Amino acid sequence: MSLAEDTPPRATGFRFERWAPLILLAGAALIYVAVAIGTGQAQYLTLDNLIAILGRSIALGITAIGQTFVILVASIDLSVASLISATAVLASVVMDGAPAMILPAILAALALGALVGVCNGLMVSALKVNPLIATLGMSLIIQGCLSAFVSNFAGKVPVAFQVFAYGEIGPFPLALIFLALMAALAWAVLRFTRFGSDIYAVGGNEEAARFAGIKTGRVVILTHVICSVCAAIAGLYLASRLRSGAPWIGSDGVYDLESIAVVVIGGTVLAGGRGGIWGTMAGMLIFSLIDSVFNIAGVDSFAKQVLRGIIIVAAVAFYAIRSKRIVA
Amino acid sequence: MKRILLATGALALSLAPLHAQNFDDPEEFAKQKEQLAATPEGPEGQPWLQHIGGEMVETADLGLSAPATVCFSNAGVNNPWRVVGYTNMTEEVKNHESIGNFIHVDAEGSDDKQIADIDDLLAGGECDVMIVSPNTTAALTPAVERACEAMPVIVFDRGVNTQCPVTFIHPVGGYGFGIQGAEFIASKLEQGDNVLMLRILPGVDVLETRYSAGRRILDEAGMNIVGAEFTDGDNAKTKSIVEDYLMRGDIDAVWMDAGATAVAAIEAFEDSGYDIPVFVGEDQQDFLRKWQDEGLTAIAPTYPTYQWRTAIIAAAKVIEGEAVPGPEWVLPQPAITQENLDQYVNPAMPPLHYAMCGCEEMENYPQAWGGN
Amino acid sequence: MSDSTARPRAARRRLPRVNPVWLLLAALILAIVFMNPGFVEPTGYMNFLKRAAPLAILAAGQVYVIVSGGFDLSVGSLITLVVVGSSMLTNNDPSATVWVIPLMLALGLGVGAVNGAIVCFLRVPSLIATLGMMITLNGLAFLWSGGAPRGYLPDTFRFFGRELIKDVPLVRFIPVSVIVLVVVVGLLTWLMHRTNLGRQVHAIGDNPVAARLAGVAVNRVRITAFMLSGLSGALAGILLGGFAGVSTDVGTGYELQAITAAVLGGAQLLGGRGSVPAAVGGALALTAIFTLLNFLGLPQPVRQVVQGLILIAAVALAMHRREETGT
Amino acid sequence: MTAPAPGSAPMIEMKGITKTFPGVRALSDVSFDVRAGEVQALVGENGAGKSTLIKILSGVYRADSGAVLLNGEPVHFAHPVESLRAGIAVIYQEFSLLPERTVAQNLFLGREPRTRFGLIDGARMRRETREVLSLFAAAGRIDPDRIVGTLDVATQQVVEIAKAVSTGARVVVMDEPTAALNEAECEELFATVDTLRTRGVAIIYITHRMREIARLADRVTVLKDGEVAARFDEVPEPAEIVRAMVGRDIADFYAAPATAGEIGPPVLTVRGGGNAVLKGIDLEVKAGEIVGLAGIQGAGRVALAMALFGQAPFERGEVTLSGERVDFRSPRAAILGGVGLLPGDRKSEGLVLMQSVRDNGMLTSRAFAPLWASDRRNAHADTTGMDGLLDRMEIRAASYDQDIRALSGGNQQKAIVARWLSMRPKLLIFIEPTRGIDVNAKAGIYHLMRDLAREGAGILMISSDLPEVIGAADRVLVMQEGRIVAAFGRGASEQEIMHAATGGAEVAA
Repeated sequence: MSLAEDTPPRATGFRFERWAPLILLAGAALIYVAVAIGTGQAQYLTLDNLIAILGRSIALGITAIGQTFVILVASIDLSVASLISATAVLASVVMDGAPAMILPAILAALALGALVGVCNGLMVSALKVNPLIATLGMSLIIQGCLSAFVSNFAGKVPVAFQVFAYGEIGPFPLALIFLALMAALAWAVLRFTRFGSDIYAVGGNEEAARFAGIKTGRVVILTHVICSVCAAIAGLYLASRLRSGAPWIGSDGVYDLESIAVVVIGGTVLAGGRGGIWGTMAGMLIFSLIDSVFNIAGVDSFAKQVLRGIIIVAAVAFYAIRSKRIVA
Repeated sequence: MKRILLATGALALSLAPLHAQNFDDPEEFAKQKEQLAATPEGPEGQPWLQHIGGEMVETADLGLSAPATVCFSNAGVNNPWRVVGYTNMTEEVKNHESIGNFIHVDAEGSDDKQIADIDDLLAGGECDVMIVSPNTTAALTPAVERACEAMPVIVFDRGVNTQCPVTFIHPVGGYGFGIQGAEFIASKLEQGDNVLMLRILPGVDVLETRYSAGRRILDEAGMNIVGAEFTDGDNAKTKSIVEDYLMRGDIDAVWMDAGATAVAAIEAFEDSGYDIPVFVGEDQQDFLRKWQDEGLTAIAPTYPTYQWRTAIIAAAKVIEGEAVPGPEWVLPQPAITQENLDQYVNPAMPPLHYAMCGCEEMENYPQAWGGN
Repeated sequence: MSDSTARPRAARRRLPRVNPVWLLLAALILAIVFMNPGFVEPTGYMNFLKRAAPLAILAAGQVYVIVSGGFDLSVGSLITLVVVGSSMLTNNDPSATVWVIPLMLALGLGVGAVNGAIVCFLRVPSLIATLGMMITLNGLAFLWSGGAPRGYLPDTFRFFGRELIKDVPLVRFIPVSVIVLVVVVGLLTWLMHRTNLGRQVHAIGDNPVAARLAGVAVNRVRITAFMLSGLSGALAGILLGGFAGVSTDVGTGYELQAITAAVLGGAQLLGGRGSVPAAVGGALALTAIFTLLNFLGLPQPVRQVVQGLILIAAVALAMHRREETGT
Repeated sequence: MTAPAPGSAPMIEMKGITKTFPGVRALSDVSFDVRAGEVQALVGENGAGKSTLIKILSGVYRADSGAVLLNGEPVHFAHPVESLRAGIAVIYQEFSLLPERTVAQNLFLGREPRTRFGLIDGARMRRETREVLSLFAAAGRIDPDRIVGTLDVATQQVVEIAKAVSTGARVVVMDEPTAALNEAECEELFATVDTLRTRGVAIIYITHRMREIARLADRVTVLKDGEVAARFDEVPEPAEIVRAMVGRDIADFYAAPATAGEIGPPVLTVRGGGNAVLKGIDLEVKAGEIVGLAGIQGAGRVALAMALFGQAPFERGEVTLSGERVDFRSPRAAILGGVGLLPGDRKSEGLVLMQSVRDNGMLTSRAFAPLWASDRRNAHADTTGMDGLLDRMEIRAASYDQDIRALSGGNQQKAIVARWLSMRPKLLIFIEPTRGIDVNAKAGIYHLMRDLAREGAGILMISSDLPEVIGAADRVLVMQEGRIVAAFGRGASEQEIMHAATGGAEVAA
């Protein structure tokens, strides 16, 4: 009889965890509005500006969608930042200004992402290497290989491909719509497919999943492939946005740690099995809003960092403090 | 699998042109060598107002009226050079009544963020003039082009691949920096002497050109280059590298592409019990002071931080409708030598202060720069 | 399940199994000596030890947190803050060292205590808590100095990281930092492997619920582990600042190197198992790898790749051994 | 599904199974069979080879020699999934449910029905879940969309069984299914087993409890030391089974009760104790007596233990320990005050698995010594040190430096008892002290408890095993819905206690 067993079962009504990301998001939005009005800069409350805010973190959002998948199976991926740089460079080099090479470049970038994902997944599931170490090692390897070949902007993105980052449909940037579609797709996969159900099962209780006949190794590998492919897409987006690939864009954006922070702020637990895409999207919006608040309020960039660290911890504490579990 | 092979193939194929990336442009080398020797136009003793050659650009027709709002998209203030520069800038703003409001946005060293920052500034609709210090040249070009459509833009430090800004302010450049240091070494050493070249990191254009110019001159002078190492700008690493080299043999001179770790490199000689060889540093106070205290044979080429003042001055001129040098405003790039060393050493200033700031006469000097 | 009814008082000692990290270290050092015979001279190996000292101390502290089941990502920024803060506080005054160093050690303990408190009381996983701390401390270091530190570190401060004690028999000279290293590692080893604290750190990393129900002051032990890690960060900062002087990004990347070193030394992530001497061995091995690659003249990118491969291989090997022996 | 008559050909037959692990022969030449519609009980001490046999049946292990026949056809399972697909479902002691997912999602884990677009057919899943659950009286009311983690343990157990049934299993293996259940829930489970039996399912039922064998089994197979020690085609007297299991009679299974002279003044008194779970607790435990605490799951027995131990403190009322008012806000405070607690889940709450036997024993004494004190203190081999206590527990281990994970459950339990003895507690709380340990070790624990009581400790024992409560305790208290509702002296019957525990409702069966 464990400690938990003898206490009455939890109520089924209001599940705090489910709503927490929205509460946080509402809080962030409220602060944004308050700061904009408080500093007398109501022009920041227009639709245009809202879209600009949403557009700030598209690369982060795409990466975080992938990161959500691996964290749901209780893994983690620190190699996304290096991979973003690698795929951005690869795509831009393959295109090298030629519109005809756009498709091969996209395929090459996605293939590289898939390859890295398979390697990560195999290390985690077959070699049983702690995912933190496995993907950290992978990150070093990718970054090393990349900087052995490239040390500056390489290749050139043809104008036709810049549409990805700069195109607009009506008032909405194309990339923003793309992100929304990706999020919807990821949500549908998690919600309606057997694979999605397997992901929650593996993250929730790997043993049980295995005994239920789920090929847990394959699920882990596939989630890593998804994560890496998402990073590859983020790399493509950044190549399109910067018109060229540079070997430092991934690490400059700190996409590895920030994507993890976004996912966790969105209510997905590091231990796996609980959370989802909409939380991650809320987390991304919170990040963007905070960034904009800092810009509007004219917060000094060093103070910004201090606040950012505190906000990450506070947001996670907002969920975690209610749990009775001992964490480490 | 096939795709993966294709991709690797594509990557392998594409490597050849990458290596050919040209940071060793003889024409540009010659041009900068000439500019170093040229006599700049403009007021004597105020190099931030001077310019080398170039035409003037009329700005009266831009239709601005004072006071106007100047927005500044900054790549970052993530190293002491940029900190000193940014202080120059904020102090200079106080000298111009025509600048009513100065908005600063910091991209924290990220291209993506700087693009978003510029878009935000444009969407905010408050700016009349924009100053951009691009994080990288290629990535920021589209954003600057969009800004150009809305208002006059001034770019400094690193450039952009477009002619649309009113002017691009920069000192002579990387080749010039490399030339000054290497020529000094060549003049002090014999043929076949050992030179260690220390570099910060690969890939940054201004640093690559410094290295190529330095290497070209040292090679031509018949120096024996024992190694060219990247230090990541990390003092501890620099010291370790130099110690390792000292275990393998003597070093007669050290050439550096930036001076931030110069003192650490000097200490490696001291701590290992060697005499300090001929040194190329930069205009950071700690190096200058070491130089003066130890009586080194040294030179400090500079990449002057006074260009941050120039950017504000240019913005004020644009608002007031005065002509500015453009489309390129090439500033003089003096080196600190034994002759003028005393003039730049100032014990009141912090160790990481850049002496070539052109800020000594400004109102809040030295407190605003952290001096006392 | 043994049915031996013999009174099991006299412990049947298993043959001590050599931790692979020592073999790795020995192989690396042989390779270095082969590449550069000068390494067997005191200047060679003492310089090596001096260089490795900050990382070794950091790894020894990190092991406490890892064994307790967590991570400490904040030590790198803490190093930066210590170096920058010391230069701000001493403000070129040699006599200030007397109070600045204790203050910095207290700062390290304080940062560790806050990390621990966030994990224990706010129940934020340490990965996130110390990530937040890492960002915050980095910001604080910049905020404090305005981006560029305003003071030199006086020679009195730099004594610990830079000076040598000359005329020592046998080895000619000993860097002060090596003495600091030996003392600190000795203390941390004793604390981890010979005291109640060490056993309890292992226990809370292994099974925190059981530890709590057995009366272990889980929070106090966990916070102590984080404080020791913070203290080691401050010490590493003092040594690094002493070795190389002031700069604004001294600590960057040290947190991952410290974790790498601990893992190379066989520490088990998520807790319960780990050894201070082996982590120090891991730190020395890591430094030896860098030194070797330096001697080989390999470019930076290759070093990264090699580091990544060794890291993965070491953990994969450890997992393989663990599965084979079933422990 | 038509139920074949019992007594027909075996559905599962295991012939001459031999399995060797490095250094250990786990099974030698074991033969075993189950027919459709019968319950075959599989009993034996821990380490007798039951789990190994089941793991071979389900494809976790591979036998060195011997054959497994399903309906007379030889089969080879390389993975548990293959046996599952062949219709063999194993319900392990530790649930394999996902607490964050719904009942329906758990039931169809890994084999979700899909629409023609390949997406999960949620409606069908819910419908079929309802159908399967309706087979079980207790579970018919469970909402398929309920999150499993919000269900109580007994209901989770039913979901677990329903999951096995919903796979269409023809053979169901239950490994000590009642370990976590109380009396009333056991009855529900028995009813479920009966349902399965009438549907023609072959059931292998592993248990340590003789009463369940009498209630459920058609046949009994006893394993000892990896061999079949006895086979009964009719269920024999419990004593006969026990004799086959341990190879001899067990005299004095329970220790003698306390005599009047042994019982001293009250150690613990609670007046009006209450918190979120508990209401109006009045309780007294005297020195030298063992008080049993019975009740159904969720009655608040563990909550009471945790309140006394400071883990989930009382919010109302007063507690006195040896005459002093106390108010423990944490286990540490309670331990300092003289309370010890043997947790109910050894693995997750009791043991530090990566440490040695001695370290596990010393965990508590270390926790109250200065942090920097040497960890060797207390370890030496005199009778007051830890080694002396471990000796006294008669722990069977190659060495006290051995990792505790290698010990049997009973020996692990003794090491935890030793942990408390070093603190000389006034009140010791035992939660399910003999769960999952074999008959021999059980007797050892009962005697140990009695010895401790004789030395002057008050003992509160929480157990879901009614015969144990009746046999080992001097007094029995019964809890229901957070209150103590009845008290019995020695010699109370199971019926009386159940009656009180279920609020007067007549126990089914």
